[in-house]
Order: sequence, then C-alpha cells, then structure tokens
Amino acid sequence: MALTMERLGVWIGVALTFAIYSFLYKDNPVYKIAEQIFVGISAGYWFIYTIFNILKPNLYTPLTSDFGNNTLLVLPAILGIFMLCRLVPKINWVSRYAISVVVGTTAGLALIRTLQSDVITQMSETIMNPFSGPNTAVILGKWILIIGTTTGIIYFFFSKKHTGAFGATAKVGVVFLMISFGAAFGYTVMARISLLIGRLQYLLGEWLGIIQP
Amino acid sequence: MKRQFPLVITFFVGMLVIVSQFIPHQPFGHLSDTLESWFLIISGFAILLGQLNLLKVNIIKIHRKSRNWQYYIVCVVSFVVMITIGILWGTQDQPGLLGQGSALVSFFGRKPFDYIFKYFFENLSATMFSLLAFFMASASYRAFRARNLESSLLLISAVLVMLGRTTIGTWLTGWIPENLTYLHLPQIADFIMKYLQKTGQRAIMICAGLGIVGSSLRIILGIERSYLGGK
Amino acid sequence: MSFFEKLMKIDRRIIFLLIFVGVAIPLIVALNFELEITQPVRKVHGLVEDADDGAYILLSFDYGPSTKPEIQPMAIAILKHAFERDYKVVCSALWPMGVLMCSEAIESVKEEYPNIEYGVDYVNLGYKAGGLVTINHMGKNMRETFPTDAANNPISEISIMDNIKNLTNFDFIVGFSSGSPGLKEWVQVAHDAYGVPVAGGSTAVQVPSLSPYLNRENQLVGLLGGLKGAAEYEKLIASPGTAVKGMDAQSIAHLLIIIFITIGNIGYFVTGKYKQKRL
Amino acid sequence: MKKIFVFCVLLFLFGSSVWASSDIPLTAQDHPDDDGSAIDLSWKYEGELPFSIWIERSENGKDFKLISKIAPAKTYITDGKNIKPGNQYYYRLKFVDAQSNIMASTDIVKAKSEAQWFNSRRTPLLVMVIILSSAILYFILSARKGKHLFIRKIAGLDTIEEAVGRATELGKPLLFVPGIMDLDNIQTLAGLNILSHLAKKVAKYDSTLYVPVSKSMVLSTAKEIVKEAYLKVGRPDAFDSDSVFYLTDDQFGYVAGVDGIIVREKPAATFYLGAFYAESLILAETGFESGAIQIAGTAMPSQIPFFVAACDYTLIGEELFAASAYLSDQPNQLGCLKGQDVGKALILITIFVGIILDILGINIITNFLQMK
Repeated sequence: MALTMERLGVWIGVALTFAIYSFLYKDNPVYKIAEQIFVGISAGYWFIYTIFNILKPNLYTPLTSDFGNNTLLVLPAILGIFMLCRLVPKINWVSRYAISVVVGTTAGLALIRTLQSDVITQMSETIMNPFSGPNTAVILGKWILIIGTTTGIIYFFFSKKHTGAFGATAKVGVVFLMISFGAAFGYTVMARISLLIGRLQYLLGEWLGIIQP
Repeated sequence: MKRQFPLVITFFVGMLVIVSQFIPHQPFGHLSDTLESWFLIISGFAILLGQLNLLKVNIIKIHRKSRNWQYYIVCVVSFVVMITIGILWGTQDQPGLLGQGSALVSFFGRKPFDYIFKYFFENLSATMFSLLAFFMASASYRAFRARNLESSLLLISAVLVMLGRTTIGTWLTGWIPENLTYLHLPQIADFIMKYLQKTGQRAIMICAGLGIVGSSLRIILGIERSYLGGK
Repeated sequence: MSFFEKLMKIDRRIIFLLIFVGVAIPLIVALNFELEITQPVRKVHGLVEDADDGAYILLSFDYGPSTKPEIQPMAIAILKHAFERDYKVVCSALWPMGVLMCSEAIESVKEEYPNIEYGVDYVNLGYKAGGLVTINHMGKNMRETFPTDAANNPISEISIMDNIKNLTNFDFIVGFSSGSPGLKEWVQVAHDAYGVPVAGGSTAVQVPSLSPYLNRENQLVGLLGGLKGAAEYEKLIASPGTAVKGMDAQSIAHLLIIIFITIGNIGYFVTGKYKQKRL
Repeated sequence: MKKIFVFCVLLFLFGSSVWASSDIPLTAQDHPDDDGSAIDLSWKYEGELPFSIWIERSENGKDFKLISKIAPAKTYITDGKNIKPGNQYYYRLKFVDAQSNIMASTDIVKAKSEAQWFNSRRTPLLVMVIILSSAILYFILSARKGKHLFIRKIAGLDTIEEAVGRATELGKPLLFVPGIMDLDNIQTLAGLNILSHLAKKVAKYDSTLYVPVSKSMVLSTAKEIVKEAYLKVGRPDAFDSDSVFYLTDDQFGYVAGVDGIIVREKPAATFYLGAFYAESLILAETGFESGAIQIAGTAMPSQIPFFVAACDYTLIGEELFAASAYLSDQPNQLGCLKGQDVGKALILITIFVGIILDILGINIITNFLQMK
C-alpha cells in the first residue's frame, strides 16, 4: 500500500506542478487554489515545528520536569504570551514588552557584529600594498580592489555634491557598482535556471522515468 | 506604561548585549546568556503569532466575503489540516497526542504530516520558485536594455559571468592557446568575481553596515520607535 | 511592420516554451561539457579533506524545498565527504524546513555508508529560531540552545555530543544557506566572534553579497555557489550526482538567455524604440 | 610558614619532573579575554606520531582525571570543560599508541584561570562604536536644534517632477508601488516618504496617481500620506480615496494585479520604491513594455540589477534611504545619515593612510584592526 501511496504522491506532485505552471498561461482559479494550499501548508509546518523544536524542548520540558531549577523560564513564557496578545486589539499593547526584548537584543548584537564583520574587517581587507604581488593579474586586482571600494564608498557619500573631481570619482564608483550588479545579475539567472532544472529533473525522472533521477 | 516602559526595556537589553561583547567578566556573560535563551523562546512565540495572524486575516477575509474569498478557505483548510495531523500523529521524529500512528505509517509509507510535506509542499514550493526562470527569460528578451552606460556595463559583465561560470565557457574558449589564458572565459569570469565585482559588493557592504549601525543605535536609544507601532 | 518589429511583439508564452524546451533537451541528451573547478570550491574541499581524524563538524541546514535543487546536492556531497573521512557530524537548522532537508540528505547517503550510527557518528539537533542571536548563544552554550535533539532525546544521552560544549569545540562549520538567517550570520558570529572556521554552500543569488567575506582573513574559508558549485564539489569527490547532470542544461539555458538579451537589444536599436523615451 | 609552602611547591615540582622525566615542553596559560572558563595548553612533540593524545587534569596536583582524547597531530588545545574562574588547575599529557600503551608523557604544569574585565582584542571595535555613536548623536541633536545639515540632492529625485509633468501633458496616470513588505520594513517606510513628495506634485499638477498595496497596514498609512499631500497643497477635495487600494497579500497575486493596472491604464510613469523580491522583474518588464518612464529604488541586493537593467532610473541601496531623509527633513534621519557619512570619511582616510604605511612596510593599522 505504501508503494501505491508513494506513486500517488508523485502524481499529486506533478498535478500541483502543472497547476502552478498554468499561471504562465494566465492567472486562473487552479493556480490560485494551488497557491493557497502552499501558503496554508507552509504556515502549518512552521507552527508545528516551532512547537516541537523550540517551545517543547526549550520551555515546556524544562518547566514541567524540573521547575525548581528553571523557575526563571516563567518570565519568557509570560512575555511569549504577551506577544500572542497582539491578536487581541484591546490588549495588544502588552505585546510591546515582548517586542522590545526581541528588537533590543537584535539591535545590540547586530550593531556590534555588523560593525566588526561588514565594516572594520572589510576596511582592513582593503588596506594592502598595491605594488607587490606574484604576477600582474594580482597587482592589477589589488589596484581594482582599492580603487573600486573607495570610489564606491564615495558614491554613497551624501554630504558633498557630486561635482568636479569628487563627482568624477563617484562616477568611477558607479562603473564598479554596475559591474558588480552585472555579476549579481548573472548569478541570479544561474539560480533561477537551476530551480527549473530541479523541477524538470523531477518531471522527467521521478514521474516519467525518462532520465535517471 | 504603554510606551515608555518598552523603550526602557529596549535600551536595557540592547546595552546589555553590547556591553557583554566587550566585558567577558561576570555577571555580563551570564546575563546575556540568559537573555539569549529567552530570546529563542520569545522568537518561538513570535513565529506562532505570525501564523495565527495569517489565520485571523484569512478568516476575516472569508467572513467579510472580500474579493476571491473562496480561495482563502483553501488556505485555512490546509493550515488546519496540517496542524491537526501534526498534533495527532506528530512529525517524522516526534510522536503526537495519538502516538506514532503506525497504522497510518504503513499505509502512507511515512507519517501523514511528512507525506503532505514531501509530496504537496516540496513540489508546490519548488515549482513556485522555478516560475522565476520563465519570468527571467521573458524579461531578458523584452526589458533588459543597454540604454545607457550603466546598464550596458551591467549587461556586459552579466554575459561574461553567465558564460564563464558554466561549462559552456570552457567549451567556447578552451581552444585558446596557453599563453593567452587571460582570454579564457572562465578566467575572465574568475577575475570579475575575485576583484571587479567584489569591490562594488564591499562598498555596498560597508555603507549598508554603517546604515545598520545607525538604525540599531537609534532603536536602542529610543530615537527610532516605529517598531512599537500605533500612537 | 518590419521583421524586427514583429520579432519584438512575440507572445511571452513562446519565450516560456523556448526556455522550458531548452532546459529539458540537454537533460535528456547529455552533452558532457567539461567542468572547471574554481578556487572557492577547492578551498571548501581542502578544509573538509585536511581536518584532523575524528574531527567534529557542524552542518547547518538553513534552507527549504524552494531552493532544494541548488543546495541539496551540496549537502549530500559534503555529507559523503565527511563520512568518508570518518568525522563526527552534528546537524542543526536555522530554518524549520532544514530539519527535513537534513534527514532527506542523510537518508540518501545511507546507502553508501550503511554503517553510520545515529548519535555516534551523526546527530540531527533540529530547528531553532533566532538567527544571529541564537548562533551567539551556541557560541557560549550549545547544550542550552539544544537541550534535546530533533527527536527530543536529551542531549546528555547522545554520545557524539559529549565533547561539545559550544561552537569552539567544532573543527569547522559548514552552512548551507539560501537567505537570512544563513551563512552571513555564521560568518559574523561563529567566525568573527568565536574564531571557528566557517565554509559553506549558498544559492547562486547570494554568492555576490557573500563574496567580500572570501578574503585574507578567511572570514569565509570557501564557498560553493549554486548548482555549479555543487557540481564542482561532486566532481572533486568523484561522486557525480544531480548537480553534475544538470550542468549541460544550465549552460544551454544561459546561452538562451544571452541570445534573448542580444535579440532584444538589437530590436530595441533597430526599431528606434530607444529614441522614444528621453528624460 | 609561607617560605615552607614555597619550598614544598618547588620540591613537588622538581620532584614530579624527576619521575615524569620528559623533554616534551608543555605550557598552560589562562585563556585571554574570556570569563575565566578556559585554559590554553600548547606543547611540542617530536617523535613517532602517537595514536592519540590524552589530556589529564587535576585540581590538587595529585588526582588526575582523563578529560579528553584528542587527535595526534594537534599541538594546542583550549580546555573549557567545567573550568571555574580563579581556580588552579594542573595538567599532564600522555601520548599513547593504538593499544593505549603510554609512549611518552609530559611534566605536570599548572595554570590559574582568570576572568578579564575587558576583551582587549576588541579595542578597535570599541573605538569605532564610540566614534560612530558620538557622530550620529551629535548630528541628530544639532539637527533637532534646527541646524541645517547639507545632504546632496539624489539625482533620481529630479526625474519625479519631470515624470509628473509628462503625465499631466499626456493626460495619463502615474503608478506608485511601495513593495510587498509591511510597515516594519524600513525600505517600505523610505518608499512611503518619497510617495508623500510625489503625491504633493501630483496634487499640484492635478494628475492621477494609483497606489496599489499588498498589506493592510501599508494601505492605511499610504492613504493618510496621499490625503495629507492634497491637504498641504490646498486641494483636499481633489483627493480620491479609491486611488490608494489594497490588492492582495500574495506575492504573485499582487504582481498579477499590478500588471493588469499597467496594461489597462498605460501609466506615463511607474515608481517602484520599497522592498522587492522576485516580483521586481515582472513589474519592470510589464512597465517597460507599456512604454512608461520607470523609476525604481530598493535596498534588496539581488533585485537592484533587474531594476537597473529595465528602469530609467534606479535608487541604489543607501540612496533610497538618503532620498527619504532628504525629502522628509526629519532631524533623526538626517542626523543619522550625516553621522554615517563621518564613518565613511573615517574609513576612507584609514584606508589611504593604511595603504601608504603598508607600502612603507609598516603594518600597524592592519595589525590593530585585525582583532586577533
């Protein structure tokens, strides 16, 4: 029976695939139904996994099995319930207590971590001797890294008008930014195509059996 | 009480996290450790809130019979089904209220929750995102134009990367002799990725990073309050 | 109406069909183009290959079915490599769907490594929310973040976890990432705050924004970017899978997209459409 | 008494080194910059590679317990197992073969764990936090006091006026899309700030503006903003409340809806300002096809390329926020932007000075910044 159900599952998958692809022809009810199933299942999955993987092991079990040592956990539990109060218009202001803990913690950590990883380290990585290197390509690359990064920062400098030499420098920055975006464009195309490949491998492999899955 | 106290909490926890990044000595380590484990639990509730809110919004739409309300019934039903079977028979690893549901497992080949995930959700999700390949192709043909210096540079660099970062680059320029390897498409793409595109990304990373620092600071100091919502 | 004007007006559904067929045919008829290995992939391979015997590694599954075609082959390839080298593999997830992605990946390598034992050679710790903050917590006290594994077995009863107190006990971390939270957060906390080497695999979309981390400091030791990165890794460990098989289709589709852009732009200039709008 | 104690310790140490008699140097030290919960061990072993290294620890120098078995090639380890700050710990290592026979062992060494009050490796981070916070706070406060802060005009903003002018000329409407995210996203907020500016122009020229949204919270805010714009220009009666409307929450459903509007209404100009995901290219494509002037702005790194390739003007990343600050004239936003500019200037100077020093062979700046 399990095998039949598995085969049925593959067919269900194919039917849903084509239901979604029907959007390419035009927006239609079949697509809308498939889309809503997607949204509903996704929400249900998040719900169940949050309970089974977070609230049960990190809150419920410690509180019920060893209350004495975990008394403090009552506080986040209360804050969590406050969070849910957002659904009730009359008392939704209590959710602010919970939100402020979440937002404050994230802001504090993000400030420090971003500053170190994305600002200071990137700055120190740009400091290098552009005259030394094993070959011309590396030396050229170093010059590009230095000029590109600094002119790029100048482009995003808003306290001075982009005129004269400063404006010209910012223009150089734009050139590097555009090349970057081009590479990003290329990589995004790659990603999207890969997802289509994955889908076709499913249709041609698991469903039709034309290729080996 | 409704606005000031949450701002005080934000300030207090934000500063605690920052200070504990610099002072390893107790009590800061313990305090931030406790705060982080609370954060995980509250985040869990926040996720539940998100899903329950979706349910609420959809039920309101159905109730008010707003445009296309019939489709939202489908959404609510799939949500409720997923939660019910999840709670009754659990997921792959965990039992539900009715245990492991072995009769159902032998029928479906896996738990009902996992069955729906595998055959319904995985396919819907993967297909949904693969739609983008089609839209990308169509936009390439009909909208991406080299209309000025910026977009021309962008498209040239995109084409070089697209060619160089696949097997076709090797195939197209593999015949080029050894001493001219810099004309080899994969080499060009490598050079772009290693230097040219990294510079732009680094400039963006630094400036966006400063932006995050600025907005985090404003949040912690209570200057930026929009996250609290309402008046 | 000139030829180009007509060409510019074709229905977008024809383009859809072309790209569909353009991807399908090379999947059926293999062209077997040669695959070159790039530096960031080699570095990930080197990191996994050169770790000490019996090393403890953490794999984080931060993706879901939507990007499974890109990332699952990477996860499978790295798992194979890790089991081949007899490492202790600890799996976790910052995305809820990563838990099932992980068990599916392990299921598929079990045929090749039937002797791996749960709790001794590998463990699936399950999903935790909280991204950046939760990783920071793992850096101090992993046993508090994960009091149980995904199946609710207490962490103290899982032998592979005996030597793990926090992130610094791992020889290295590999993140499989398709967004936020993902590799960026692992770099920011696990490497930059706790000094643990971090490598990873990401969707191609994320590669450019992660690329500044590939530097002298080795914020990110190496990176498998998209299906191509996965294919390169499969080639390096001599175990070709779905990624290698998809490479021909990827190449042809790229060629098609480039042709679309070219025709579109020629039409744009030939039909004089570029003159119509001026700002 | 103290002397006797020192003598005993010396005797003990001397004695122990006699019976262990080994020439494998082992050092134990407090792990720096931590809360006193770890001790660093390092050693040099030259000889036949053992099968494993056993690390033994004791709290009194006598009762050693095996705490871990590690890989043979290692030369250092940080012991963080149940170490309490302020305690003394004794260590010895045993190098064993596959049959657990001891091939060699080290002398006993000791170390005291200590908690530090400052993580000295993070000094550059602290310096930067202080400089940036003071700069941002200073500028916010001076902006609040009414000081004028100069921000350059963002080039793309000029095009807004032109676009509105053209729309009026042609008698066609304008379309504004604030992205698909909710009000908690700062990009949405920035987009809405620009909407306020646009709506004022529209009200002044008496053209039509459509604002389809995908979140109910955005709906009420956007409605409020457009209404206020009409009020400010003195034409509250001209405001059409149906011009700001909700389509649907679903990503593709929303796109299909906006596409329909573009195809039907053929707007003279389309504005996409806010947080965008995959819908960016579908919208931009339809807009391009209809011949509209397209102005976009987002900080989503993966969507910027598509906007640049398909739109006439694109506000890139931080430019979106700068444009919003420029138009809103709020001291908080302006001051913050100004403070960030101080950071950028500082970074540029550091990079240049660092490079010059690096060329001269002096690495103080890079060494300082590396935080190792």
